[in-house]
Amino acid sequence: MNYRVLYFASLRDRAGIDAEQVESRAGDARGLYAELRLRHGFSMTEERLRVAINGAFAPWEQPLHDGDEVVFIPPVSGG
Amino acid sequence: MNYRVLYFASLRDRAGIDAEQVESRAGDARGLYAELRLRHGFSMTEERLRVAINGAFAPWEQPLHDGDEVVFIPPVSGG
Amino acid sequence: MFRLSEIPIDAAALAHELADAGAGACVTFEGWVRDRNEGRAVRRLGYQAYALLAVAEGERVLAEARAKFAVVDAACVHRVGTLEVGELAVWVGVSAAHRGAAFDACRWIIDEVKRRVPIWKNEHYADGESGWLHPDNK
Amino acid sequence: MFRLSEIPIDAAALAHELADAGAGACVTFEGWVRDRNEGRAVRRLGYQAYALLAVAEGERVLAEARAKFAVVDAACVHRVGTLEVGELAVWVGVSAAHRGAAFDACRWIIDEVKRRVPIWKNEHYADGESGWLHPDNK
Repeated sequence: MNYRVLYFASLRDRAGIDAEQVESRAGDARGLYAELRLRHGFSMTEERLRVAINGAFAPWEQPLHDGDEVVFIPPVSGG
Repeated sequence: MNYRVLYFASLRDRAGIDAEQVESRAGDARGLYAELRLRHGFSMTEERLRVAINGAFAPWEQPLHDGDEVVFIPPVSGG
Repeated sequence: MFRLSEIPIDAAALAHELADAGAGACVTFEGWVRDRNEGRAVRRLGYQAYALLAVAEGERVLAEARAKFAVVDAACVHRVGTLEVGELAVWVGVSAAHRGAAFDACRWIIDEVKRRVPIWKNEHYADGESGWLHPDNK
Repeated sequence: MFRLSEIPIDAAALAHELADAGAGACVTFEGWVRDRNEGRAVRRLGYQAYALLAVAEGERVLAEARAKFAVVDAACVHRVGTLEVGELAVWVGVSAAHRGAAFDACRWIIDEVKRRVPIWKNEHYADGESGWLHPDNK
């Protein structure tokens, strides 16, 4: 399936891109992040991230659909 | 002795004046207020007032000197 | 800095004066004239102050706040005279390195100003009556 | 109202929008860029946001505050982009009938915004280094 993935903060710096289209067999965000960690060398573990799917927080195991926008949210530091 | 007395809020309304020179034999604010209560018909008891002498809070029994400025401070309601 | 003001308070200018490169937080309190108090419709307020002592006691409150909380700066301005509904009656501003101290100090200052500083409020009601508030009346 | 802003925040205009004849108190929090953090000299900050979710989550925080505290209105604006030392990074304002609720709600909102809303801070240090803050790193 094809997903759109956005990157922010240290993940963006590490990936070197703001966003990408990802062709993947992963059916949920957990599988997708495992793939992307390998590809981009992210050091951040899943436990430190939240997931957003199509602009809303979602559980890691929520099934992904073709065309979904997936964002891995590192610990926030606004304010 | 001669004192200058300033009035504020409900005491000012009751006395009908902002300030007055008072000729009195009272040697402290307690005696002075007792006189002025009678003269102006103040209903407020001493327990509800604080005293200021020459611009600073002072105890009721602090000796007064000729020319002192004495103010009886009703419960405040700023803010 | 504690001041009494006979003219409208410029809150933005006051907050600006609290700025400091080491301050990461600024908390302000504004007291606005409400259209009612304890169920009665209020038209306007009159504030009277014993200015000499109000400024001295207000400065004392600010100095105590600076000693008690880790703040960078603190200020308060209180209106006197006649105020309409919606007008800014009192402004308190506190800057600090961190927000906890700024919130704590700001709240403490307005509580102490209301409790200690010789300023009195005269409420003018919609029915034409008016009355000075002397809070421990009750 | 929760907004992200790429241009300087006009705090006075925002406070004005909270006005209401039934509001007797307005508490604001301003987060300013400090010249140091944890002992390191800071030159400037960069804020990045996942805008779609930041606005949704920010609005959720404000709605929860309105349900939890007796407030009249509440708003928050957060800067994104590059900010110099002294600039206003985040503004929270709450109006309420009484000051207790205004203080409590304002503090709760800034705590929740910092904890939940997807906005990230990149600190640029005087020594030329920079780094994203991901607070539970520690």
